[in-house]
Amino acid sequence: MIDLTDQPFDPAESLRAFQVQAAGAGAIVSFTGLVRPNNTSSPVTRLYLQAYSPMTERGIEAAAKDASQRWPISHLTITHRIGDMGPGDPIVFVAAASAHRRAAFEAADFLMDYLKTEAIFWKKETGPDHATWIEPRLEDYRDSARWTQKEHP
Amino acid sequence: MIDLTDQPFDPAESLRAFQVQAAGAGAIVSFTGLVRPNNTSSPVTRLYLQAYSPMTERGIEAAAKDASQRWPISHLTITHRIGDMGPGDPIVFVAAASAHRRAAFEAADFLMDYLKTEAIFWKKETGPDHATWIEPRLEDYRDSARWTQKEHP
Amino acid sequence: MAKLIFFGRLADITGQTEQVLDLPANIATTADLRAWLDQGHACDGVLLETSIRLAINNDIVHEPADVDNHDEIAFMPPVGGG
Amino acid sequence: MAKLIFFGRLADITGQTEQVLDLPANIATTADLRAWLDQGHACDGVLLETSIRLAINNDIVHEPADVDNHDEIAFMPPVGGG
Repeated sequence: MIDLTDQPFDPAESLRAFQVQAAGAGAIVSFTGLVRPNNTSSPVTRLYLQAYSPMTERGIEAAAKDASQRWPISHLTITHRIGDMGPGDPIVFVAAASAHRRAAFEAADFLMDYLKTEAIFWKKETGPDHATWIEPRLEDYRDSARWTQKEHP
Repeated sequence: MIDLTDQPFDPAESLRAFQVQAAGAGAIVSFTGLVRPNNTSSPVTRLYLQAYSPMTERGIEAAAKDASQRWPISHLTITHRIGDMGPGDPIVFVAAASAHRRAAFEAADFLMDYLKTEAIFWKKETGPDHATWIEPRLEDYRDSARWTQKEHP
Repeated sequence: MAKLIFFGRLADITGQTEQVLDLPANIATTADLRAWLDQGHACDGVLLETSIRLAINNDIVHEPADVDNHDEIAFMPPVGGG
Repeated sequence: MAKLIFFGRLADITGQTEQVLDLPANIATTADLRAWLDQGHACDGVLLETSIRLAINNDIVHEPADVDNHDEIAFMPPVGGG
């Protein structure tokens, strides 16, 4: 259900496996994050992701449990890469299954906000003329705050 | 980009193909709808979906265009089954790609609301002791109304 | 000849999915057509329901609309896929 | 011996990702440790920033917290994956 891996993975195969597990759910929402070939101003040739085990896994597990309590989801899966990646490589795959399509959308959205701003990862982006540690943007923190400002209906 | 088909399709392969097309986008959100093995009260053995071509395709194309104008999405794909299906069979696959994860989530969510309540389809559910034409629920119309009540920020 | 199409539950109610026929001369509008077919198929008012929309030649029309003996006219109950 | 871990940009700034050493006797709290390391690594105040959180033995602590010569102490800049 939760997988932190330093090996490349294939989101299509993750979705296939999830669909088998979640048979009967009716609605599956997935999010795939890929390494972008450039940032706002320059090419990106490499992305490095660092975690702190087992704190990282524990945090993701707690967020998954939180999502399961907020929404009636039958299944969840989260795969997150660590280590060195290149442009186009999958970084993260999150999928949520439910009998209710809104629950699946919201749970996946919520988990992505957690992963972007609270999950214990550090990210370094390297290009031909830069090597920068990336921290969440204001926009990411704002997205994440949506889930505490309002109660789920 | 928009496919109405009376043949079974594989959402994992749809995601794989979409990820190739959308390389460089960064964020991909997908929705998969599957035939549920039961409704609220009884087993479902068969689902039949009817369309009215080319009105159905025209409507979906207009919704896709609307989504592309509301959100900065780089790629969209919509596959919708028609004809006879059994439990667990994929009915619909929608994917949206963007540099911005919220845009991808909202566009996919919006398109699913369109497909559920406005797309030109009729659905008949058959079980051991029933055969019922299914129309959208109040909840579906309410979800769909979200997009006209508020302007996108 | 006009072509009539009955979608969804209307096919069960009228007993047919399509019907090709000459419209009688006194059927000039969608309102005339609904009333005539509802009675002819003994639909008990179902074809008069405002939730049933009509499309003429693949476009949903505002009613009452004129109908012509060469039209394809579809009777469409509330739609929804996914 | 204590084990210090520097995550993200702090590894670039301190020049090391891990450091195993005996803490001097006068280093009793996280505040003492931050000040001592910031000076020792010439970090110019970076290790004093409140946005840098500390974890002791894999749990983030409220500071100031006591540090012990057997602890694993991690210096964590703002996090974020995905």
